[in-house]
Amino acid sequence: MAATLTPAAELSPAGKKPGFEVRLANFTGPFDLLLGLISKHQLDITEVALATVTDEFIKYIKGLQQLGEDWALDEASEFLVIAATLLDLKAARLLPAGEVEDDEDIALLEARDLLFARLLQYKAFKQVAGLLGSTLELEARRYPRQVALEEHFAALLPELVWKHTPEQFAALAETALKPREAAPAEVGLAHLHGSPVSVKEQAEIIGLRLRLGKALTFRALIADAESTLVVVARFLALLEMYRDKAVGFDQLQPLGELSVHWTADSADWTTANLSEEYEEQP
Amino acid sequence: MTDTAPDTADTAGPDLDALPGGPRAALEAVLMVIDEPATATELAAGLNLTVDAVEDLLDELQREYNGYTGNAPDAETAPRGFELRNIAGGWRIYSRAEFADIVGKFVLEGQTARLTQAALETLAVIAYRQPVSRARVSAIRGVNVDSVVRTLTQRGLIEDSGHDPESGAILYRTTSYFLERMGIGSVAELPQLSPHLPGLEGIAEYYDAGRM
Amino acid sequence: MTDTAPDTADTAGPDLDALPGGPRAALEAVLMVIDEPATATELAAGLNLTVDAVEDLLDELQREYNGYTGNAPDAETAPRGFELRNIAGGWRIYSRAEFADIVGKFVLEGQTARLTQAALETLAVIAYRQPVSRARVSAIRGVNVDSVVRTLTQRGLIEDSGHDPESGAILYRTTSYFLERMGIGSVAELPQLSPHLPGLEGIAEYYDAGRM
Repeated sequence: MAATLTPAAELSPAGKKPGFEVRLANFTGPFDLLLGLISKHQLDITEVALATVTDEFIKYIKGLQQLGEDWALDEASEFLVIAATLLDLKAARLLPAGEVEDDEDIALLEARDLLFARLLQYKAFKQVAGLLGSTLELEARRYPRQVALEEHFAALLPELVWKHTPEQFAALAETALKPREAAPAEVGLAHLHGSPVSVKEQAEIIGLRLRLGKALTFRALIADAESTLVVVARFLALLEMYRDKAVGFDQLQPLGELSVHWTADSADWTTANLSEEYEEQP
Repeated sequence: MTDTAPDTADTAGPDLDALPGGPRAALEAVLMVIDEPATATELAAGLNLTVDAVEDLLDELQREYNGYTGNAPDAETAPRGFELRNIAGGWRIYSRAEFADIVGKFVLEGQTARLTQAALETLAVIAYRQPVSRARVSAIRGVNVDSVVRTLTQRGLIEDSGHDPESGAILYRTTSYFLERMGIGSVAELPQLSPHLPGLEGIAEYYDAGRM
Repeated sequence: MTDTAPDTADTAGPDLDALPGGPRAALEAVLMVIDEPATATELAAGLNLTVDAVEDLLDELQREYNGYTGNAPDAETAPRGFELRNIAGGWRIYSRAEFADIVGKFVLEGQTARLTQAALETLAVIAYRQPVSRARVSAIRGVNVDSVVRTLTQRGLIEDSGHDPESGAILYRTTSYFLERMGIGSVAELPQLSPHLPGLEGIAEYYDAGRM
């Protein structure tokens, strides 16, 4: 669990975009990178020696992060999801080999299967893309006959019906030249599994506990969280509440226990104050 | 055999058989002026011949340009510099691939720059999963594909094919220009994807089922 | 006799004799796809043959298309549906004149007197941003405009105005026929567009960002 927290926490604070630039390095995506690493170590995809590949994958991402370019959240999150899954799997392998015991083990196996399935699917498309590329190249060696219509035939064409005034024509040009509204960028959420967790709901829960007056540690606030997603949601909720000055933080030393308390002047704070970005639920 | 008689025999115009070279040459003459693939049906309508007759003539011309002549098997075995191909549902004349280097010196336009790896991968996913949304393509590739999709659209290789009834996302499909560039008649002729997914027949469905 | 030896024998490329159909087929391949007539000298340079050799081949092809073959005088006497013509010094393949009625009927089939919306918008972009390449127009319109540009050229509304010095791409501009149809004296008389629209420089930023 600890392993997944690292990348997730990196991503979440204030929704800031991590600075990745991956295309620089000849890889067109996380699967491409992973495949590259696997083939470099001559490993069978389904029996990946995860430790080696995971370390390199993470190292690679860190290297990219240091390059500092802005990068689409969507792409960065794909890398993080895969890095997190790899880390999980690596952690599992470090444990003594044993039977599948609880739900967490099963979830881990499912995550692994899903990752392998996606990796294999990507590999298939990559190979087929290579075939398309060579076919397109081969076919480009054939030039179609595509000559202008001989003049005596062109002369047979019916006289053009033209009804546009210069003003109408200019209006047409305005429309045609106006930069098109770029189709809204779609942020893929497909890699997110599990039921949606509402930041608002979690803020409500935290609020109820803190209003009792006693300061609580972050650890205590997330003690009953049933999934990482809830932890993340509560963390986001706290950030929001801190921004609204509804809560205060105390931390005695770096990496020490984080303590959260309700502030005196926030009696009238409600979750309605939460910023809108968390209100839309998928 | 659907030996349909032309429905407008009266508007027939010149008697093809009376012209030098007959129907075969008439068909060739038409092939000289088309600037996109023409179907046998379109050619038949224009020539006032039956579709069957035109298809026979097209086959004959194709073989002849490739160097096989029924009439004079020995005399004319050298292939011509051009070929007749049936692509994207239509027939069209192309220069023979062997002469690409020479022809390329004379024809500058039309040969577009090569696609990048990212563009090819995106094109492949769209070709095999069409109609498909950008989100779906990006899920398979693991990266955002918005700008690559824009480039492929500009190149005329893919097009908008309406909206997904559920999510409202724009769906993309390949165009007939894509088929032309690939030299195939339909997407069904693309190489099979399954051999590249060894032992994973079930997984694709499992994987697809849970997604958008 | 200008028996000029090719000046670049070392850049010869493929050995024509080794290719199927030899130099004759190579010449045919070029003639079949060129849009503008080419002179024997240009053809000789591109094929790396002497002008004499090319002239001999051109004669041979012309006779052959007309139905006379040196090799098999009886087997193949039917003329082809196309002919090789020398117009003002340049050679090109045309559909055979005898079939003009049939070809004309075919060409007219499905032609409308109206421009499609896509054609009108493309024309508007060219009119306001001329001289402009097809790639640029495609970038602005977001779709491939090759066939629309061909239609507009065929309709005499736009024309080739030379090559882009950098990319070598053909640039297009509107014609005097266009001005005539618009009822204006020059392009400068077109109504001003809103100053906020991206000019050509702006377009590069707006639209090329996503290109590979």
